[in-house]
Amino acid sequence: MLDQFRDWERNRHEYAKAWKERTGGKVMGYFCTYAPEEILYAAGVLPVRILGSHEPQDVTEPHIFGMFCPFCRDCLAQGLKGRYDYLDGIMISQSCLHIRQAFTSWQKHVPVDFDYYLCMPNRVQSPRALPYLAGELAEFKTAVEKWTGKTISDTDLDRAIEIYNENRRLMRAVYELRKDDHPHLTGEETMEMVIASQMTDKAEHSQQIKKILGQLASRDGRDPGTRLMILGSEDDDIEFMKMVESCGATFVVDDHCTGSRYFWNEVEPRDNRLEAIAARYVHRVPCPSKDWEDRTRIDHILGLARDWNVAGAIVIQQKFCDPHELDIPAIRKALDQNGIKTLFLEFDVTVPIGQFKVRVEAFLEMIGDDDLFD
Amino acid sequence: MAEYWRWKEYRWHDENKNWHDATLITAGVDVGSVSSQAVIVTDGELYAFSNQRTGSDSPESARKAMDWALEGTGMRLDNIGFTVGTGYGRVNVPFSDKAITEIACHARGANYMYGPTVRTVLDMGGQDCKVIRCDERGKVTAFAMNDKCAAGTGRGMEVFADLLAIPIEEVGELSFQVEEEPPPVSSTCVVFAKSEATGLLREGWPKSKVIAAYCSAMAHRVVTLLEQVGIEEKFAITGGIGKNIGVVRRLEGEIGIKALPAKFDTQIAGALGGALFAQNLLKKKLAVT
Amino acid sequence: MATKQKYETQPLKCWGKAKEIRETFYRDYARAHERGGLRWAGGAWTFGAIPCGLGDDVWSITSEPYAASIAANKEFSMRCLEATERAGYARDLCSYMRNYWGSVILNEYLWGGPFPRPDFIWQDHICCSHAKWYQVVCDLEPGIPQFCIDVAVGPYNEITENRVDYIVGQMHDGIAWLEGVTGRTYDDEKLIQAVYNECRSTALWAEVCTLNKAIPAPLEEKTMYSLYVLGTLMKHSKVVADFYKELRDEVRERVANQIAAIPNEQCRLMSDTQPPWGFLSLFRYLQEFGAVSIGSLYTFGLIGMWEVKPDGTWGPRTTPQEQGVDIKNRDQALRILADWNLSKPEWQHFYSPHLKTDMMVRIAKEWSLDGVMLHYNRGCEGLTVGIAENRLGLIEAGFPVMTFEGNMGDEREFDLHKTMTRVDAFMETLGVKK
Amino acid sequence: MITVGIDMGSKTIKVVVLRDGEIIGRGIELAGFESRAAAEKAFDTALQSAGISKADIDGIVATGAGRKNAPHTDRDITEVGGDAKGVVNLYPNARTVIDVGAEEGRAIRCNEEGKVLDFALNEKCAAGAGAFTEAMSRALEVSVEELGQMSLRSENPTPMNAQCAVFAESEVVSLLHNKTPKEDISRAVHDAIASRIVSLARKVGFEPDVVFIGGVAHNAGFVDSLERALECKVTIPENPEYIGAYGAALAAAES
Repeated sequence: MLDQFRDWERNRHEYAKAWKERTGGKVMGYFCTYAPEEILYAAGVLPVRILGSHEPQDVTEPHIFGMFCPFCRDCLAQGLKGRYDYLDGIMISQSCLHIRQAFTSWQKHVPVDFDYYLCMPNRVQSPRALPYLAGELAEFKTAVEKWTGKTISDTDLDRAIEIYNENRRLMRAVYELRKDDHPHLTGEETMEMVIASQMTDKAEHSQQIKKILGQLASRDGRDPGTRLMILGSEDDDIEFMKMVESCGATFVVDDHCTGSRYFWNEVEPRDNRLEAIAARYVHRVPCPSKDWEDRTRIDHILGLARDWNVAGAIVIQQKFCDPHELDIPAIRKALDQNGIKTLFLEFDVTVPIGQFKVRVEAFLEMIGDDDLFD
Repeated sequence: MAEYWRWKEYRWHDENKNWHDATLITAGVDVGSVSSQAVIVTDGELYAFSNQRTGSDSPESARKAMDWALEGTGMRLDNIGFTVGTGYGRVNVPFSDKAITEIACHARGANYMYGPTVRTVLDMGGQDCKVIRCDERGKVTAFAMNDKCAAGTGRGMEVFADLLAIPIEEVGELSFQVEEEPPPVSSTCVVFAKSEATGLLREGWPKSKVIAAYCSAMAHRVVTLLEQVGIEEKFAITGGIGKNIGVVRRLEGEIGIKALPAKFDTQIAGALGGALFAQNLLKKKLAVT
Repeated sequence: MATKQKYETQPLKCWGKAKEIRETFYRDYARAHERGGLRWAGGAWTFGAIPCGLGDDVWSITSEPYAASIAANKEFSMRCLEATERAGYARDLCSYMRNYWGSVILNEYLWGGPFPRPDFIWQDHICCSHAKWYQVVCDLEPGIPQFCIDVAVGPYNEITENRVDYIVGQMHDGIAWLEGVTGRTYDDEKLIQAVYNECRSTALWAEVCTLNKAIPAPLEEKTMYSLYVLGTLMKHSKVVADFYKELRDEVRERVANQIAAIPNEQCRLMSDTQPPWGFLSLFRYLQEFGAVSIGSLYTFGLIGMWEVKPDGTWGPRTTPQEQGVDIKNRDQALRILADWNLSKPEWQHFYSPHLKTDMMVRIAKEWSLDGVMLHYNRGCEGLTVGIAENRLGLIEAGFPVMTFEGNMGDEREFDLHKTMTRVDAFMETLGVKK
Repeated sequence: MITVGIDMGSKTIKVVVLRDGEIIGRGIELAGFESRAAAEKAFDTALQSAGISKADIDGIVATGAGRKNAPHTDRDITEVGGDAKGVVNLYPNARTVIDVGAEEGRAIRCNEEGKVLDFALNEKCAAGAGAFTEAMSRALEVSVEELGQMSLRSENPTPMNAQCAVFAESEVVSLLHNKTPKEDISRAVHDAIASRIVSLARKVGFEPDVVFIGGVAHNAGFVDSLERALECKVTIPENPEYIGAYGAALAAAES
């Protein structure tokens, strides 16, 4: 039923190439989920998120110093290996320094005919952020129009916004099915759905969700065992999800930029469409690199944990991801104070399933039932 | 080449006990990265155990450990009602009825070995180092393990024993044969500490002094992990390093807490915990049928 | 390679004064309350000129230089780092931050006594860690009001009205906020003076660095560290501006009289990023080869403000006062301050390593360098970002590059012996003999 | 002219005797804790095998990690310089040298005169392949030689992350417990270290011919992994562990 998403996720490059064939449109690779995809989509461009491949590689050493996160190096490796040779453009919406390096090295060593650095504000909590971003989006829109030779009308933007919002609503509807005592899909399946949405035409992706939503709702959920939440930095490590969900646990919700953080918020209509889009990105569930001076993400996470009835949380982080490292002690404390135990794991390009399995099983034994005791 | 880093292999069983009188006979087998232990428990009491090296074939290691524990007891494998496998090879114990992690088993084992007052257990094994907090039943309430860097694991001490050609059992004692405590080696990274040690020896340091420097470096490294989880008394140390007073004493010195004295070989804690879990599981099984 | 020649060397006359200014800075901060004043904490990059409008009895501590001083004290630094690790913070985070937090957690001030808790935090967000640095400080010392300005508006050569407005807007909000948390009325005149001072001191520092184009170099980087640091403490103060003038005059003298930093200069290098502060002896080791590090984009461009002169070379940026600009009001002062800081060379690499490479190649050419020594600094994500691309760019431009890994503030991540072996090999490749 | 090169490696000490560029004597010793004494021994062995006495020697140059406390030497050059000189003398077309020893791994790019253009050495937490493979072979209970052979027989290699030698060792143990064939594990081990070394090679921008020297060059499995990762063949001299000493002896002949 969910095979289509897995297929898109696994054959992302084939999908994008076929899309180009079919539509003759341009494909834009973007780094970081702060990219205002609506504007690209309105111009008839297919935005695809650049992700890694989880294979050990030796090509990025000359370009990125080893103390930066394995994810940004894995992403760049894909470019250097020519796996994204079909891209017409690349863009980044300013967030952390790590992923920025993948972008700037790509700019120089894997040139494309259009690259764009969007100055997304970091201080999203300042009232100055919204007008500022609206201004930057206006510049971006002009640049995209120049590149594609297509003027982007308000109607185009409205259409794009609606298609994106619908996709967001549908994915949240799917997440709702995980609240059930017998979640209707696993964390692994969900991850494939969300990641697929980052690399396919949203309209097509939404079609697929609509097709299966009914069946999903009516299919018997599984006995979840321990209800887990997974949260932290970028995470598309399906092998890990599989491993954990084979140990008598089920991920019922997440907070990742490859998960709920990506689509949680919708664009709310405003007369100035760019302002409406800007507001969405300024007010969305933030990446820790933008969550200051207050830590607004903690309440959101506690809310998810409560609403999805979570028994424990696995907190993961890409090795060397400073923004997350700077939040994790506070998040773990907050979860702990709310009676939710946490297990912390540091992710690399490949995760050592052996050592992680021990930690995960011990964690599940710890929060699990007292079967072993009198 | 002599393997100084290996712990001596041996077995024990309670001569004064007749296992035939026992109603519940269970076992735990801990297939670790370096050594394997089998423990037999009769009616909740330790009856027999064995401790030997792990081969690269874990089912084989498990079988050998079990056979050796049974040796001379007249007991046979099929007299054992329930067996729990634990350790790295927990899923490869052919005759086990359930696999449980070494973390849960060490807490449970420590609870029996040191009494129900144990709240913090430090297990320094071959390739990882665990800090476990537990309640009065020996149930884990929190734990932490060393990160991707293996510094501060038992392995480092083994490399040292080999490098200096000193049996691992003697390392601890030797580390105190110094006029004054040397500064700790700067690197607990096994590979770098090795070259650092070689350097010191080339400078003419006596072996005892080098070991002292390494023991305190290791103790220090482990204390950082301990303090992350928080040390609540009573405190106990299990695993191979628990037998290395060179590390244990220095560690106690740093945290200002004495570790409880071990009633048995600290290396069997995991297998013992497994055997005790097996008791509960057996009871429940019998209750059902 | 230049044949060995002996140059005359002399200690800097103004050395003692630099030391004194530094000591006074840390003492003033600690004693602020005794004198009925206020104290605030923030990064060395923050818009320190702005709090000056609160009065003359307001003293600050800048977190990076303070942490660097801790790092130079290995014993205390190790206690700080471990205190931070025990509190559960990752070991690979910014080592300045970890030293600073440690000092807070242990409640020990490097210069004696308990850590003086700031009345407010006035920060700017240059890298991923800068705002969150103080977010954690507020976890550790709850209740300290914090204001942090986001400066991430792209490289100076792409600056737009919209981008400046974003920063100036935050500055206006910040002043209102400062009045709120301190209960004081803000004095624009003091702000204007501070802006003048900042432009003067940072242009003067650039001029000092420009003088190092001379052969033999009048200054070597190890010395420059102790001088540029004053700018990181209070670039907006008259004291520092005046000191840099005095320094500029003395260095001019040295150039005129061929007074060298090292007696046997035969190889000119530059470094990059903060050095491992506990191991500055590395620079002394270079001198055994007659190699002088004339500075780095870090020592030149973190405090120095630059511009391209009519002859196409790099020199100190012309100050508003030199241009005859007369600052009349708050908004004008803030706009000038924002524009001035956005041109900071050490800011551009946050958006593109290639911009930094261009500046480094320029230095390598104009300062007549034989090679470059890049510190792959595990302690600072912000300044090492893109450093591997800088290496490629410099090699492309024909300058030999040596890299070494280390950490500016965590001695456990630096190996002096291994690094010296690397220097040996590098000198061999440059054909330089002791 | 007779010159001698002494390579004071971290694990072994090698000595080479040259007569007019021809190798006429060799000696090797484990460095142990008395590296200077060991060097003396290797030195004597080399002189004996060459059938010369110390008086016949025109110059002695040391290289290697411990070069500062080598006996008898007039001067010393770094491993980097020694490797390049030795290799280019044997193979004029060599432009890249990869040297993997017990604790160090390095890549060097040089020109036709053997002048070093760029070099990269492993950093902390990137321990040399030597120590690494030894640890792994112990975990797998096979000799390093067998380890190399086994990896050639691997059918489906599993990727492995080789940050820390010891942590990788426990990864190996878990793989064993998961019934992964030893062949595939040893292949994973060699691929892992090879990729670290190739990272260094890419950093200096390697060009053919690539010459692979150092003790680990004897390990067929590693060589295979290295060539796959480099996507090119490597040349291996007859006595790869002696090249550093050979380079030093050549340097002695120059001065």
